[in-house]
Amino acid sequence: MAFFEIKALQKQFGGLVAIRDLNMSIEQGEIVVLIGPNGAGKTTLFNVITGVYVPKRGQILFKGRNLVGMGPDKICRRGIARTFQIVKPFHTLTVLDNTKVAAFCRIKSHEKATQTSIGILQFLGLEDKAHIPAEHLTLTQKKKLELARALATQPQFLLLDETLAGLNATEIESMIETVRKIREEKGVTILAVEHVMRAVMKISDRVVVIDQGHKIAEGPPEEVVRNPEVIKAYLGEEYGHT
Amino acid sequence: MKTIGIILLTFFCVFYYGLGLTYAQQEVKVGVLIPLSGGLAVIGENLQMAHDFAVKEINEAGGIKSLNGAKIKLIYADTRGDSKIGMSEAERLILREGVVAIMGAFQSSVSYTSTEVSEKYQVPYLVPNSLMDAITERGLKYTFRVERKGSLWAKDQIDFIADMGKATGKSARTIGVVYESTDMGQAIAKGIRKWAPEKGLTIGLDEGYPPKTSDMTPVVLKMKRANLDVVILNSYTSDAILLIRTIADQRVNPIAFLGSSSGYSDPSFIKEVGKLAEYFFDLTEWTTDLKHSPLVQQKNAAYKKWNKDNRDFNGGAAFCYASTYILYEALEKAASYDPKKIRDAFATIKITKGPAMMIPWTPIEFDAEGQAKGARMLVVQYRDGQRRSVWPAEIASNKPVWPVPKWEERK
Amino acid sequence: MGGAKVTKGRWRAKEPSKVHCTERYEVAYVIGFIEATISGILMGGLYGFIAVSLSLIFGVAKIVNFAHGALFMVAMFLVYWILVLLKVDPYLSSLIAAGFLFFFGYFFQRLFIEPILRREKETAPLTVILLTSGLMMIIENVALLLFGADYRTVKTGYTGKVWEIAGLFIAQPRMIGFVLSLVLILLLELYLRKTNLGRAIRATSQDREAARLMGIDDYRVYKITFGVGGTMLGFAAAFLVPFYFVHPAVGELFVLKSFVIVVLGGLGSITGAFLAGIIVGIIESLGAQFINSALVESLIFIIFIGCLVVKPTGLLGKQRE
Amino acid sequence: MSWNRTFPAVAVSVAVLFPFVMRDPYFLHAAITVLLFAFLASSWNIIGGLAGQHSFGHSVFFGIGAYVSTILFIYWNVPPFLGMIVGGIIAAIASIGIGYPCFKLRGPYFALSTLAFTEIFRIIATTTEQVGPVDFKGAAGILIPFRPGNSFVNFQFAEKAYYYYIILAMLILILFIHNWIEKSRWGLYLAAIRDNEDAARSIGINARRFKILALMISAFFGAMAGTFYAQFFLYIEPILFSSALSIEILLIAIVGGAGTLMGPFLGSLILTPISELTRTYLGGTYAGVQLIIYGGVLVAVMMFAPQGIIPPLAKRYRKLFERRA
Repeated sequence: MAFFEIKALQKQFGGLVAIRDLNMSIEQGEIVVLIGPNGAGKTTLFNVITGVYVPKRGQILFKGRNLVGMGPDKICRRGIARTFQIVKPFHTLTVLDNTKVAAFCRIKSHEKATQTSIGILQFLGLEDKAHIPAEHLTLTQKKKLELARALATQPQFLLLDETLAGLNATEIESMIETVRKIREEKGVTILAVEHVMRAVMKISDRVVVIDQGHKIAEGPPEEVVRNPEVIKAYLGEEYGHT
Repeated sequence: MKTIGIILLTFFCVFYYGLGLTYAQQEVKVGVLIPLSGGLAVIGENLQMAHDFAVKEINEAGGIKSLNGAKIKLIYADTRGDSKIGMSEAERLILREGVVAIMGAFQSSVSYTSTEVSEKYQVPYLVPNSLMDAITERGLKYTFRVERKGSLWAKDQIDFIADMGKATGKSARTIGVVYESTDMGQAIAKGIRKWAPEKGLTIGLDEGYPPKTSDMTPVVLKMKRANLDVVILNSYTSDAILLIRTIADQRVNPIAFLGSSSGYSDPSFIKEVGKLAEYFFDLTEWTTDLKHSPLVQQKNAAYKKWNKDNRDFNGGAAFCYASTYILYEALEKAASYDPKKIRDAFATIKITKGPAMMIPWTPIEFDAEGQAKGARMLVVQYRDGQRRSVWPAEIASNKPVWPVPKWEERK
Repeated sequence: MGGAKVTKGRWRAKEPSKVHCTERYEVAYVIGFIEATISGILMGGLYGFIAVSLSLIFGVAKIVNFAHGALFMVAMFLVYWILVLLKVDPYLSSLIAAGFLFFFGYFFQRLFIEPILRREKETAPLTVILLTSGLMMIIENVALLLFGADYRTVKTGYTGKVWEIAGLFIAQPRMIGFVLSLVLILLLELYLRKTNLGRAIRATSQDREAARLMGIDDYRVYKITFGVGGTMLGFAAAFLVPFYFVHPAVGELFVLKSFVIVVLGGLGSITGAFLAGIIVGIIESLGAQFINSALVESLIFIIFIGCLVVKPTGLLGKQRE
Repeated sequence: MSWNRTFPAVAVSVAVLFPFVMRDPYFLHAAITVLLFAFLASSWNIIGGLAGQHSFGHSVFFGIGAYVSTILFIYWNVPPFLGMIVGGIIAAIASIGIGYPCFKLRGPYFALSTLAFTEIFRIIATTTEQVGPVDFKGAAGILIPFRPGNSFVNFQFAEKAYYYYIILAMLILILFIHNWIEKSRWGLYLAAIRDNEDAARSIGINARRFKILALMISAFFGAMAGTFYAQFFLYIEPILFSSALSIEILLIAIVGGAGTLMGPFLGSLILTPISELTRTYLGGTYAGVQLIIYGGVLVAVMMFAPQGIIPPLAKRYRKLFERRA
């Protein structure tokens, strides 16, 4: 059975159908990137997977267990961590404490949690900011902190919500490097939502394209980018027929 | 320059000497606990005027003779109608102001708690108008209460209804008690439940409504459906006004309405409700047309002339006035500033003359528990805005109108 | 209602022997309930109307305004002095009072609430609750100092007048107040729907950021909302003064009840608040016929919590994610 | 941070010596009220400060504590210190019933729902009179039978100094517990929930369970304060459940600095004397003026220092501290 699978997922807000009959699956160790025009339902899908929204129909199977109906905290303990598109740091806590509180998800003792947290901060290059309250960080540092926090819960499946948005070229390069290292060194399967196409081409094993809450294309990045349906969804009607 | 110095010097000596003289006369400090802010402020102000008038008369007549003319000085403390504040204010009066005696509290729950404090510090506490039975049922040595016990108020109300039935042949069978769910309301309701069966009256409605009710119509409709002969009401001023107006609107017509003082005897109630209060009976401890002693009319006239909005005494105010004189008599008897001696004077006092005789029973003395012996109540009926005493016959000066005309037939 | 002849005034039929006992009893019982329901509707409508201005303020600016009762008391004193000094018809005085109170509401928001709104993006409910509680204490006790603690009522042409329909007694001022409230509610709904200022208010209530992006000056909108809230309080006061008393602490009777009504009716929904007011009025009136009226009050709070938990957007509010 | 250690140490030593210096029972009475409200605000601080859930229902637990220990003392002669523990447990259980519905809500709704609970309890306490052997006496309130002399069994003392040291010990206890929780794993969880509940849930924290746990601890100590109040004033009444008391407790914690260790103590040190002094010197003559002043303080603090006094001071001090490090 697949590492992670979504079956006939349906989610709507009143009349607006956010996710329409979506099916997809991800294998262990893959890096899959979700792309699609704004308002396609990408973040909604993330919120449904992580239990923030309850879907109308459909199943979300993680290692064979259905997650629908579970709260975000239970899903996290099952091994799925996420970052937020709009950063949500614990602003009164220091960077170290932000990470430590996430590390407590698996580790109970203070010293071990501190060591793991410092390890993760070094891995992400944030260790010199360890004792500064999160509110004093720059946006990029806050995004890294989101990642640090997600990793601290030692997940097997990591959801990244536009982690590259708002970064400059060098920062994007280093973030891609980090994401790749996360997969190699920590064996974490990654599902990411990204808009920076250059990064998407470089980092993803597979790309899934969503439009109006429905999957319209899937496959290796080179192929998907040339798919007329995808272009039409992105650039509008008249470009679709090249 | 020197001469100016000398003149100034002598001036200061004379000045200080003169001051010293007046200072020689000692002052008898007495604490008074009453609600001066919050919902009951209007009643508190009324009682304050009565106390002040009595002290003005006493001091002008030469103060406490046995303490070579010492003047009484009243120190007021606002209980805000809260028993916790009543307790700490009582303690402040005793410890910081050094009062030798305390009067007050008007509300039963506030008197109930502040008398515990005065007992602890052994300072005599005279309670003019709180009715909760427990105030003088706890074996306290330093508490003395002039007002009749709450449960006995209910007995008088039931006796009045029974007497009216005998006198006019229109006897009531089912009565209702509607009261604001406060300490006073509950005390009287408990009394009604106890005494009504003894006179063969069934209770058709026993309704305690929450204080600060915004609309009385639901309670009045319940009253109307219960088909009551007599409705006994107990509320503070705001509910009293709302209740009477809604009863008039809904044309509720029992044989009679019978109030239990407090809200119904408050001057601002009569002023606001006007002729709607016509024929309304009210149990009270005092009224201006009692015939048992000329002092009643004399003192009321003097008070009316003295106070700025020429108000009459109502029951509560009259008892504060008379209690201040009871305190005066006790101070004269004790001839000392020592609270213990003043307490002993209260315990053994027996007043048969003087302005304290305004109270409709004599002699004025306290039993072992500090409860005024022979304390009794009377019933008045509102006739064109005046509270006319109608029961009991020996001290009342008017004939009651029973049953009360229907709302539709009133002009 | 059976053939029994219902006598005027006295609830017992003149000749008890003639009318079959259960029928007599059953008639009075039924009339009792109709009357309780009607009085519940009338008073409930007025409760709703008093709560409408809170629904506007709480709905639009998310301000938990504990000084609502004190503002209402100020409105009642204003109407009282207009009636006593100018001897005008109470319902006419409402226009004058409403005018004054628009500015009172406007500057109340400008001086006290706005500085906090400017400082914090989303006002922590705590700061506003404590601030408005403090303002309530100040306003009520200044009124106590100025006007004293007496309970005041006004004898207007309508006070004490009663219409009698088929044995039911309906107090005139309550009925007139109810009808006028209904009219004003509809006017307010039209205002909010049709005028662009009304749309601005509704936009700001749904999403303050989006409204600002559309060029709406949300601070001006809040001041106007408080102003409109003040006008509504002016009218409500004018409807209540003919049959109610005026006192510095009168506002306290309506504060918590208004919050219950606003939440039951759905935040910011005007008709919702009015209907919820009627529902609360009926529960209070009918409930009191069965159980002790003190327990009815706690019943209303229990319904309040139940509604908050089950459907926070209120009975009539839309379920917005 | 030495600030957090020096201030409590100094405060405690001054507090311990105070009764020897101040003989006048009235000032001792005022000092005890200050400590009582500091304790109450500190107990609120665990749910309001650490977990960031601004509950307006704290007077419910205070009232439960007062009634439970008094009834156990009067009807079953249970020593009040034991009654205090039983009251605390009952309040903690009640807090689950209150917390479960209310924690589903956020912001103004949460505040209003907890406020509604105080009204419900106040009404029930006002209307219940006789239940089985126990007479709740409804609105009249219950007087705790006066036992002369100093006795720990009856929790009643002739000299006020005993009360003073008991409430001081209780305050020190709760400050330690606050400190222990803040430094513990739970403390981090609560801080995470306070800063951003959604983010906290996304990293595996069962937010509602920890909020209820914090509320239970807060309720337990709130009830303890209720028992102390009952034994100190020897009188309890339904008004203990009033929303006004909840707001007063909240205000003291906020003025001092919600979430900080010494915030509530500082808040009570400033506010309680104000309300005591203005009532004594102004209460008698100018009715209501003391409430104007109290309201004025409330408005001023909310307009100019909503996070209270300690956070700005601590920030300034920490900046100082940082620059040197």
